[in-house]
Amino acid sequence: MRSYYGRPIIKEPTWTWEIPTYFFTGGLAGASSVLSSAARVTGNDALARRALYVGAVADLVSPVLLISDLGRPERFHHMLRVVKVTSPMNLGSWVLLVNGGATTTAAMLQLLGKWKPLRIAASIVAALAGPPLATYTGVLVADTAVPVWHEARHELPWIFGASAAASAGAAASMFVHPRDAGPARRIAVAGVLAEGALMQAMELRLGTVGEVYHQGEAGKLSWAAKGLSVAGAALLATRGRKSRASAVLGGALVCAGELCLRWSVFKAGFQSARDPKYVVESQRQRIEKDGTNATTKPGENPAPPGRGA
Amino acid sequence: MPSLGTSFGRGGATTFQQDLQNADCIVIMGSNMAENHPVGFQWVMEARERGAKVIHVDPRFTRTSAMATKHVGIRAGSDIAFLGGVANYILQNDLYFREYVEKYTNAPVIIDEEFAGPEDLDGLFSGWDPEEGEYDVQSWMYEGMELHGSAGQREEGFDPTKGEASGHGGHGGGLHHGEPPSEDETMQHPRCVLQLLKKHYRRYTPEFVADTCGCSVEDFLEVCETLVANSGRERTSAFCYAVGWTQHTVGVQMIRSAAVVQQLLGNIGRPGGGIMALRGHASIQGSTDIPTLYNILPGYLPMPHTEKYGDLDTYIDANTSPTGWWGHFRAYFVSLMKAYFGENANADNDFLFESLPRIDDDNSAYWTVRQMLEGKVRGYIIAGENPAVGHANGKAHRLGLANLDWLVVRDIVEIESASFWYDSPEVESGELEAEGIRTEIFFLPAAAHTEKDGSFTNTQRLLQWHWQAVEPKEDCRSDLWFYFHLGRLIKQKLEDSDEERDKLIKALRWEYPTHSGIQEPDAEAVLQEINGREIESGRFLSGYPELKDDGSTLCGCWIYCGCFENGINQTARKKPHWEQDSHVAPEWAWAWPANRRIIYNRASADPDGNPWSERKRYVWWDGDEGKWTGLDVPDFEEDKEPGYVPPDDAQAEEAIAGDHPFIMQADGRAWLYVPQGLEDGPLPTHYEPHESPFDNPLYPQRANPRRQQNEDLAEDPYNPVAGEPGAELYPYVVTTYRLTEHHTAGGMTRSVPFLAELQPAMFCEVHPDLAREIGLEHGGWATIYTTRSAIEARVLVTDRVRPLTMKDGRRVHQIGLPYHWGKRGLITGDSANDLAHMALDPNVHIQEVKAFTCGIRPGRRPRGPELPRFVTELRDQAHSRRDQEPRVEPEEVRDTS
Amino acid sequence: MALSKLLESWPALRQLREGDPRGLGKAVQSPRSKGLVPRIDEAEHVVHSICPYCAVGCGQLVYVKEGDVTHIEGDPASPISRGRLCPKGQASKSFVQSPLREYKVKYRRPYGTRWEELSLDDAMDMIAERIIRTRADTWEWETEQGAPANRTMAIGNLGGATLDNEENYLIKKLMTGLGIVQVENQARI
Amino acid sequence: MNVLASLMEPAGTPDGWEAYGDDRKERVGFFTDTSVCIGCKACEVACKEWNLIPEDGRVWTGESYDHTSQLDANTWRHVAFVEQRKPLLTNGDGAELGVDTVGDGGTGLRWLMESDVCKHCTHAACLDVCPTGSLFRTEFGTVVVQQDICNGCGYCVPACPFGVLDKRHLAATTDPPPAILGRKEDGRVWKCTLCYDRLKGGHEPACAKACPTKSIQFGPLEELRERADARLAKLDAEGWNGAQLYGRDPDDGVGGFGAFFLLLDDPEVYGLPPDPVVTTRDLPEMWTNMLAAAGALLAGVTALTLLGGRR
Repeated sequence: MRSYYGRPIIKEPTWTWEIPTYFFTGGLAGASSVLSSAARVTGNDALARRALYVGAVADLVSPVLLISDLGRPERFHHMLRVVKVTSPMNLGSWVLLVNGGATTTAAMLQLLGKWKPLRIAASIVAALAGPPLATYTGVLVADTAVPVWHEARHELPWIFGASAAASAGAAASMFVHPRDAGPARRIAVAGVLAEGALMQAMELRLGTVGEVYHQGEAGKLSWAAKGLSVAGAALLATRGRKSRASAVLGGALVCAGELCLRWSVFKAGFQSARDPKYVVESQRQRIEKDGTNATTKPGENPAPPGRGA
Repeated sequence: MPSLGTSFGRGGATTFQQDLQNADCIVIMGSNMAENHPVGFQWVMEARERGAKVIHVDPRFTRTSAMATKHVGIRAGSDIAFLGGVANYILQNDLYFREYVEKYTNAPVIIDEEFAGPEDLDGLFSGWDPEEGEYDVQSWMYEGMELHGSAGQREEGFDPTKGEASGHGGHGGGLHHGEPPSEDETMQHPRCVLQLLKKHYRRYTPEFVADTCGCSVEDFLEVCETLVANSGRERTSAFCYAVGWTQHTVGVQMIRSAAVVQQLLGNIGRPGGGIMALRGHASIQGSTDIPTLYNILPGYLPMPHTEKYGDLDTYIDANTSPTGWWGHFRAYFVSLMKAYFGENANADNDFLFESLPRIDDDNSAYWTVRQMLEGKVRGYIIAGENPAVGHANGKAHRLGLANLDWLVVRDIVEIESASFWYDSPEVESGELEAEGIRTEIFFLPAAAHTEKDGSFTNTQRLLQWHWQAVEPKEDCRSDLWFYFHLGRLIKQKLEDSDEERDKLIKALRWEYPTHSGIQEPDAEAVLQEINGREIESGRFLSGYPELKDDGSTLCGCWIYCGCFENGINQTARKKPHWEQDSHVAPEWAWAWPANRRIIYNRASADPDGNPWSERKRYVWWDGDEGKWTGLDVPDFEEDKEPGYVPPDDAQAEEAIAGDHPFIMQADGRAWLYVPQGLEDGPLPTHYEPHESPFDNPLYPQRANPRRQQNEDLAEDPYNPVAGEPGAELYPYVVTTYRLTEHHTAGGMTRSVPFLAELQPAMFCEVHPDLAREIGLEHGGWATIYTTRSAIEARVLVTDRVRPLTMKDGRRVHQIGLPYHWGKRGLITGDSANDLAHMALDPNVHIQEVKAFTCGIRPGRRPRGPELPRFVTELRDQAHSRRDQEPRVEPEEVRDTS
Repeated sequence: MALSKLLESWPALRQLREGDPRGLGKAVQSPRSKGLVPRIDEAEHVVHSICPYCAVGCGQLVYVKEGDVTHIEGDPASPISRGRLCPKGQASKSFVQSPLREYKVKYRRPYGTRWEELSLDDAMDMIAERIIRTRADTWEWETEQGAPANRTMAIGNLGGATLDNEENYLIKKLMTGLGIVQVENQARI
Repeated sequence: MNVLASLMEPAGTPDGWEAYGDDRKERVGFFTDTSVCIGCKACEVACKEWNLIPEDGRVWTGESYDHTSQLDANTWRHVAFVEQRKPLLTNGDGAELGVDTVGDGGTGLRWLMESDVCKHCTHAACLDVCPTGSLFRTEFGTVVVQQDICNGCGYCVPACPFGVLDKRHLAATTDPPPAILGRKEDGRVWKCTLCYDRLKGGHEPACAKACPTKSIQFGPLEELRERADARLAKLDAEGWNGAQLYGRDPDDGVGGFGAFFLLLDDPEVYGLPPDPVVTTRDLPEMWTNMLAAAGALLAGVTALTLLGGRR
């Protein structure tokens, strides 16, 4: 494969540890607010309350992480300068604002035990803003030139959604007594299974581009992700109902697994950007396939100059 | 340059950069124009876009080669063989521009029967004096031509002008008053120049060229055919060269070779033709015109010599050519003395001629270094130059500086020549230590070009004024300020001295108006003095024809006379090119002489004065108006008819016929053959570089017999050469050069962040085969060594420096070394010049850094005391091997005089 | 009132009001970007100069503000360079404002181990004294062979190719007047 | 998401440019013709001098004469150097004429030089994804980072298919961050502005003005495209080896470059992507997909909570 002294063609992201961590907390927050409201409907107040608190905490941590990753933190509010449908990060900020605002309000009122109607309203808003919050980060990374991310645009939101559900369920089953935590455990297990399947589907589609998931840090992390989440899910499924300790341990394992998953996706992007081969090969394949490219050879007639100037 | 001076009459580029766009073929040789003159190179690209052939003949494949339509790689230092081959191709196939050659060159002139060339004398010209190691040029003369001054005077030591003095024509290269040289218009006479050339170059066959230069016969022939196909009435070809030719022990003769080829092809004085000398410094042409050189005074007037020109009249007579513009030598000299000494110089005291200091044969920079090493020099002033890095054999220079009583260094940053006492390779190796160095050093910060008014003379003889933009800060001062106030102080201190030796300095006219808080002298006032005035009226002179020899005019540099015509600073003219009619743009700044942009441009018309062709119209005779006219200022008396035939008693320019365009020459013609003015022969002939792995394929005489060497100087040892045992220790050819991103010794670029980052480290360029042979690793380090020193450099393995295959399939590797680095600056590195020797060209005393030999091995160089030990051990080994069976240099034994 | 101003300036609203719904252009342009003025248009004066590096002789325009060079670029009027410059010429401003540039006289006494400070006036006076003394001590009326010499061979001057013609003229004139013949420059090198 | 689709402008028209209405200026750009590039790097220096960009490290790479290596926050023009054992010219019937035939038989040798720069895409990913509106489309149709707005989120960095943008990790030269946060580095993203300030003053960009051989040509994009087509035809007729235009066609993945090139080999040889695509081209699809996933999450979690017991 030809390249310029093997130098990368695209830049690696400048994002640091806060971002993958936020992918986790954001997902946790989003899914938790759904879980909380759903539990409320079934009258499982213990689960609802704890899920609400988990979501609130995650919602409070998230912006802190995001802001500390900025090159110019004092300008975080510039995120709300505009509303850009073309910018997942911009819309994400708005969603985080809504969900975070709603969840924390609800949690506050829950603690104080005041203004029930308002609390309910807030919870509903949170429940509706939750799923987008949990899944938009998939679009955020897919909407880049990084081959392993962009080519996975179909699966990533689903994977992140499933992962979010799993982590929300797992977190809840850690803090809720097993007798009230049935839904949480089911969600955790289902989430882990779904995400496993989706990951396979993604790698299948990615082909060579996806090989970074088996190399370097991304490789290690994705193995850790699988190992931890499956082990945790298994533990929750088998002993989570009886033993509180197993529930806590299982939940912790799943959460750790989900965190690793976000990290492996994150790292995979860096490795994919670093090696020009992924950019060139994926594009050369596309050129083979649909004949489009950016060059005009002698004899070819490009569109007349009139256009686009 | 004497080469251009003796060939055509003036020591400057014959054309101007913008005119290159009109060339049909451009040969770039001894120059890496795209890298070292990128903005001038735009005109070569213009030509290429118009379909011109661009040929680059160079040892390396450079950014110039990358733009050329043809690159031919030759062995460094073999240029005369290549161009001799071209001349031979033209002559053998009768492809020269007959009409031009016959009328405008000295091809028909018959040469003294005493003359014999290298073909007859095993590589020497007639007149060789083995004791003196120089030539008696009598036998080189035109038949019937006599050197100026009587034989008697010659016994007193009179010699024809040489070196820089002839940089501006042969001066005394004169004829009997009015008498034409004996000629054979048919150019058949066996002793006429054309036939001598034929004979001289007979053996320079395509095969010889291929064997000697390492190129292929096909490539060589392609160059010949392209050149010939693009010369003649309808088409013209140009040559561009730079120090890739100058910096050899045969540098002047390399340039001469191009002069020969261009004359044969009829390309001088015509649009799209000429020889473009590409100078490397903002005012390097200016510093030769208004010299800071030991052997000439402004306008190429020779400095008085200890052994020659006893009194004023002898001096004037020796330098006055009865014919041509050198006929007015007295006027030029007297006007200079009036500019220097005002009323103190007058006819009664011979204009103080006898009080002027006098020079020896060689008082050049390298000679001075020897004097320093011998402790004969006490004080040295350096202004805007960095010998510790920029001169060949840097170590010798640094040791020399360390042996002075006092040293003044003026520069923008603290350069190596100021810091050598605590920060030099010798300090690192322990050969020098501050406590032991006597030299008292004054470092004076200089002002930059934006902080002073003044004029630069660029590579095309163009004087361009730059205005001051801001005041220099703190102690920064212009050199104008420094030398003016230094002179003022000294004169002040010597005011009351009645010492005989102080008479001249007291007589010096030294009043210039000053301005601003720092008392900056008015640069325009100095330029006015250079331009000259009529003393009586104070009127500014309009040109050198106005100069008088009776002391009634003053002029600081006769060739610059007219640059302040009508009291207007002509050099400061900035009329945009789009407001001017032609690419000549005569109203932008001012070119010497007389604002002519292509000189000898009378040659752009045929003998009858009509353009050679419509396509190559430039200057022509307008019969109705009765004057010369065209795009440029005619380089000819405006009203001298093409048919003008000088009367027998004609003097000076009057003696130049109407169809002889080279008005500075005694015979009005370009010199294919140079009867006088050069130290090492009337014709260029191939010699090997001072240090070369090869014998001379033509004759026993290996290298230039006249080259200057320092055999007796311990600080300047030489590598054994071809045929000598020990040569195998230094088997590679090395050539040094510049990169676009840096300037000369780096003093002006290593201190600039944006340039430092573009080429951040010293490196060497080697071919993959050489790297494989000796285990050099790309990106790793290499140590390059000679008998002088050893340096280290990063290794850049590249196809761009190819090994060449010579005679008998012998392969030679060449190594490329940029020479920008030193101990100071944002980026530092070893200096390539530390490897070079101080053997010089005899005409201009220029060092040979474009071709010498070296050894190379992987890894970094030894550190500390290990470094000199490493170098000496190898050297002693090499020299002891050599001394067992030393090579006998023929020039030492043969006597052909 | 101030609040409504703030709102009006809020790009999110401008997106709708200024027909830039996606907020890609006009709506998000900051006041600073809108009012941008090129540095060269703010210069107090522009000076015609010539590049100090090689001998091509490119024209330069030097832009000055508050006594400092704010920018240097090519002079389009020059028939030689047509406003173009190479990397060196283009870096001229960084050259005249180099971080390594020296602004003070430095003095190193014989056998000294460090630079010392010295006033420019003292330096000039000391140099003049050195020249006068050296000249007196080493003056040659004649060569050993008895030929006229009128000179000192103990002082040399190096440099000129990077200097102005006027400067070279004064150097040669002064040195000749002083009987100093070892005057050389880069033209040889 | 058809809302978004409907907002998409016709191919070839720069996103966000229409809004300027009458304030809109003729779209300008660069045509970089590598067939006349002498690799002098005047463009790199001119750019740094004008835009007051900090020095970018002094690393000797051994990669021919390129020690700048890439475009980044501190290098907005980068000259690539490629040494090839390949002739510069080929004649009609495909036979090769090496410009250089040095030494042994001599395979042709050529030295390609190319001055790279931000492409100022017609559909620019950096512009689309910027969450603050710091990146914006100017009245000249160019894409610029507004330094008073950028908060260094870094989203544009991986979004650019050419790897042009990068965060500056050196100390801030203009409006430095408040001391309280104790940050040393600039932290903002920088790239070529096509000399926005100079354009406003009616001056051509610094690099184009400096270029000794006019390898970098500045002008109205339409005109440049015509010039480029003619140039390509000429080089083809002269038998130049591998001559091709890159980014000239409005129908490519980014709707054509505002700064396009004439190359003498495939893009990847110069470190350029052969088929760059603006990532947001797939955004509508991605949004739809995400909403589906979000819905599934909502449904899934709710279902698993409602169905099945509390234990």
